[in-house]
Amino acid sequence: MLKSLSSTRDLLSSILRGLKVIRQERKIFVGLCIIAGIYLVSQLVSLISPYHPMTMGNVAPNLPPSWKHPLGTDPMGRDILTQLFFGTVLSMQIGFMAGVIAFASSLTLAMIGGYYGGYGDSIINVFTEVFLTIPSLAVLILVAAVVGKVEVPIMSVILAIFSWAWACKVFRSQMLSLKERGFVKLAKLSGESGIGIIAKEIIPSMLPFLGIWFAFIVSSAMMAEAGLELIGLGPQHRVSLGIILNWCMHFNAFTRGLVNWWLPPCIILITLFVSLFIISMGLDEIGNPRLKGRR
Amino acid sequence: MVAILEAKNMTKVFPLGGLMHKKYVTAVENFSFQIQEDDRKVITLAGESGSGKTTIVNVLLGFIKPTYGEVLFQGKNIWKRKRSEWRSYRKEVQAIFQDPYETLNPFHKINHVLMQPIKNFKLAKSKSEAVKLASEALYSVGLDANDVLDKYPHQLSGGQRQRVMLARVFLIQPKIMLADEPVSMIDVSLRADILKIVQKLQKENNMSCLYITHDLSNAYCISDEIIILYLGSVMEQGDFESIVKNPEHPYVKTLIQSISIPNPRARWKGKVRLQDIEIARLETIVGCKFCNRCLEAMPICGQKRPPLIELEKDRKVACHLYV
Amino acid sequence: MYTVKYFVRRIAMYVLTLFVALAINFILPRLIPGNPIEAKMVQLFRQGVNLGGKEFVEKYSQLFNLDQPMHMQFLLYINNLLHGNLGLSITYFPSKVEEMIMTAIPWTIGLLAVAVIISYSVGLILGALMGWTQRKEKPSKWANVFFSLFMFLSQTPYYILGIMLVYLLTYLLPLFPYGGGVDLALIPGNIEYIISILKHATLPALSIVLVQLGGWALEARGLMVSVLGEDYLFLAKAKGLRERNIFRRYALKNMILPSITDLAIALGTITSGSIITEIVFSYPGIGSLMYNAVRELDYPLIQGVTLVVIFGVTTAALLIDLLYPLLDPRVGEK
Amino acid sequence: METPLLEVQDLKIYYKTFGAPVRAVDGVSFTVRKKETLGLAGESACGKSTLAMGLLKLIEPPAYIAGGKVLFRGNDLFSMSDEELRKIRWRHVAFSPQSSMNALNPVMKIYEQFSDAMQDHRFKNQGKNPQGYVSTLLKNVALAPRISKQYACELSGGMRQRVIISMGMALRPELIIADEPTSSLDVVVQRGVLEMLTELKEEHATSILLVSHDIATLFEVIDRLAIIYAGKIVEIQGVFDIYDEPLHPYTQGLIVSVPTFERKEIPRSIPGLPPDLRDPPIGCRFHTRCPKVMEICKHKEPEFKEIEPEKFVACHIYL
Repeated sequence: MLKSLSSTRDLLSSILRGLKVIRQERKIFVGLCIIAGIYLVSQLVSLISPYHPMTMGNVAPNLPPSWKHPLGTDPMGRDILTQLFFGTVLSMQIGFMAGVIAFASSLTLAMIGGYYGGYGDSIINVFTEVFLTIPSLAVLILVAAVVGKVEVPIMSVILAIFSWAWACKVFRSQMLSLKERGFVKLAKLSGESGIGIIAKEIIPSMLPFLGIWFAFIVSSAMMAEAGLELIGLGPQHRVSLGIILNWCMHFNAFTRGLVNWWLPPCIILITLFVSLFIISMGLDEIGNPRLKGRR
Repeated sequence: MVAILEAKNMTKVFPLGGLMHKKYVTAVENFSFQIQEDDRKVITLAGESGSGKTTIVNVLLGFIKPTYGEVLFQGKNIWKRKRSEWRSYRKEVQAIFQDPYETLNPFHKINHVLMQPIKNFKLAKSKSEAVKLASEALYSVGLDANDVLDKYPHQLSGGQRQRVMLARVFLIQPKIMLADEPVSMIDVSLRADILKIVQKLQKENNMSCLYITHDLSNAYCISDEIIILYLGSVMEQGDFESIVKNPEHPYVKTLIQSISIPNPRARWKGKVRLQDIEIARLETIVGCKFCNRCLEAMPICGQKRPPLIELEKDRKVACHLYV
Repeated sequence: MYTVKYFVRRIAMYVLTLFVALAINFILPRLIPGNPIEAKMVQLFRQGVNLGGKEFVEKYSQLFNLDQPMHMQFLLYINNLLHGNLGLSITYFPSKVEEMIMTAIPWTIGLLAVAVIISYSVGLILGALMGWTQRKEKPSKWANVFFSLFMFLSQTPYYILGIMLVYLLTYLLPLFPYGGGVDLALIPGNIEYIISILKHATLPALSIVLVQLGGWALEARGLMVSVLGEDYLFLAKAKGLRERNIFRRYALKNMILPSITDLAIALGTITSGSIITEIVFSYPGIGSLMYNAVRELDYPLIQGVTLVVIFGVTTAALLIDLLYPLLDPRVGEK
Repeated sequence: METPLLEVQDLKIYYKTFGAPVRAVDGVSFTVRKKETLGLAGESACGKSTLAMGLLKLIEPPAYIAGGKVLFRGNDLFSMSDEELRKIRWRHVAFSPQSSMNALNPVMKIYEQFSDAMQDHRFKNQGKNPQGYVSTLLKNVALAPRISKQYACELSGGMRQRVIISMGMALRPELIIADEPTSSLDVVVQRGVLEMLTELKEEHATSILLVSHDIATLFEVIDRLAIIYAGKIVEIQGVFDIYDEPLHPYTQGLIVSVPTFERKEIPRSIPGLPPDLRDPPIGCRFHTRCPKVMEICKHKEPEFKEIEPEKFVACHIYL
């Protein structure tokens, strides 16, 4: 799509401009910092941790928190803090990957379908609505059960399949209204091709909006991911936040009051979701400056 | 001689929904007109909202396909052209729009809107030539390139934005310019400047201009001919001055009389009749579309659509009074 | 304005959705390499249960029509469905799947209906009031406190809230029982039995209600803020109407209508959430049934439950969408 | 001298921004007399809509009233309680907003939107048959009685505007403030609506404040004309006087810039741009564009005063 160096430079300058806006917008900045912080710390600690998250029996089981094991150990003899850091990294990776896949496919479908219209668009539209009404978790459970042991990439794809529809519907309706706008007409008159118009005129004017939906998709993918893992469906032999919660449930950690075990993953998950939501609120303010100062 | 741009019996019908009883609205009905290569005139296309003038613009610019009839460019139907030929059509038929703010993408600097046609129509060989072209174009509409090229649309005033749009047309040098309500969003005290540029552009670059508007008094200053539409059909067309002085069609008479002259001593005389037809019921009218508001209606007006007949040279009217 | 087109289109969509659901439901389990019965046998054999040899597998395959060609299997499957026949459970052989579902479904519907109605109506009112305060030059502090609280709730997954409630109200402060739908020692029918049902349902319902409440309140607040900018609200003020009437007839009415369609769309998500909530609380509804089926790889049961859930949700959404045009005069005009 | 119906004294309405406030209306004084139609003309963003809304305190944040008084039959509207002001609105002073396209509640029938105002103002003049009263009101603006059972989305733009005008007349107010009531309508419909408004005004002895950017249309119906530029009223005269002998250079330029069928030529425009109201020019606000600018105009603000009976102007030429 980028035909010449000059358009690459345009793109770079617009990205820089975007970064400047992000710095000015406190909500986005704070949200991004929290998320990046959680990821980097977890990644770093999981690299230097003396314990292994999966190997059982390396340490004594069921230890309460201590200096050696800040969050104690689980009934299978593993360090909980190590599990937590490994789990955070994996959960975030799966959620982010699922988000990217779902986002890219919904954007492509919505843009191409919405701009060119015709039968292709009708089919896309119908499928979007079908996927919207079906309760995704029921199907996810079915899929996960059928696939059985899933690896991380497959888990991401499965999650993506059930996270794209809503975004696709919204992108498409945005496209339908944007393509009637004057600047699209003008670009046509200036001899621009369809792909050129989508890439240079329509997508740029949707940027904050796209950001909101990316955050939303990642957030809902992670939510579904942890939910599936909680009930025992998901990647095996790796640890993620949802899988920790699954073990907690298995060993009745909630009713035995093992706060050190089940609470930390819950807190991390909620922090991630709230941060993503704050980011999207900030993006919303960029998109509709009217909202700013209202709250 | 082949007309450069011609519309032949152009009709555009839009579906209105309803699966069992599908409803349609005829936005434009049997519209024909042509611009000759050496005309270099300004023709006004006038009508109220719902008269179909926006649809005509969209069809002529190739944004929508007419339901019946055809649009010919240099004698060739534009919808039967190859893809590559579209660009040459775009190069020769350009437009400026009502709301320059809507027409400029807020994401891009002014630079973008001028460079895009230069690149796509290959108007310049090098980057520096392109910048030179853009600067010249901006100069010709009274803007300074250093002032505006690096600005975003919201940093310019309404008048400046419309000037940028005119500079863009100057740059492309088309044969035909469609001006769709170019001054209606601009302050009264500044309108004249834009009209002057439109006139200058048209005269100096040998363009023909189709000036689309609902405001006859602005159009009157710069136009030679006029076509008056009502609910998708031409009511009267011909020399602007003679129609203003001596309108024939009852609708055109009411219209001209209702236009305010800025003089409190020349106030409206008498009263107009107001009656509203719902758009959906419009399709059931078989006779003249103005019939139910017409003070001179005859029995035949409700039964038969009047044809567009030539009264004298350069004057056509669609009314049973003159059949 | 009830347009025929809208009606037909919506029903066609519904049929198509059901068809897709059927297809997914039919194809997915058949994608597993090998025969599900064999897979199940192997699993049971590992657990030390030996049901028999090859003949057993064949007999069962016949029973589940697994020996037929694919398209015949599909037709038979559809035929069975039309007769309300969802097949036999493998794990609890020879229990009928539809009977198992029928015992579970009242629990789920009861839980879900109460939770959705409470959260939707309370959330809507709270959100509308929150949005209404934005009119003033200085919005009240309470509106901001509530906004943060609801934002927090709406971003909390049901299961996490559920876990926290379990910890707080069954472990730290044992007010409610954990697990099951009713105390099985009680005799059905008397007051104690009903109280027990309510006690068991409170925590799962509360976790759904709280999360949903946050979501609806934020949604309603957003809708209200956008209604506040509308011209008709300005005219209402210019008309000198009483504040109460402007809120009720102009703001609230215009805001509630679009939220109804949102409810139709959200049903799927809510149901998904309640499935996990049931599992967390081992509540004897559809969710737990599904969870057990998945753990036991009981394919007929999984299929049956999935189908019933999809059918229920899409039908509810259809009903809402078909009722909506009766309420909103704007639909169908364009 | 009898008290005027509406008297505005040094009214200031500003918009709060991050920097200096936007002084949209900055010290405006005028009166609306009984039974007269006063026109208020100005270009976009000159503060005329803000002024019209501010008279009844209908402005919303970030706009705020920064000073001045509005007296309705001698009573100060700004010192009233919200409830007292509410009772004045619509019952005594009706306001027809600029964008009438979406000003009707889309989910209430037209009749209900008439009757709720009657209820909340305890209006009893409609007699025993409010339905019939509404039908009469609608008939006055050439609309069929069945309209009252319809929703706004079933009506065209011109019909909606007429509904709002007849709603404004429903409580028999003494004054109607109409902000660009016809600017979105077609020429012929515009004429019809204005003719109706004038007719109703004559019938019920109502006063009208007609706000518009379109001087040519204003000339058709008004008795006196006020010209507003950059947040200040620069001139008020009777309509014939202001046409024959416009005093302020801005008024002169504005009248000349309107095209007319009488001359087939592009009219003259006023050079330059209206000022930024966050930082308006010192002295006369028009001095940056004025063809008759003098030295004094650049540092001293001209006082708005009555130089001859019925001739108000703010210009150093006449001081």
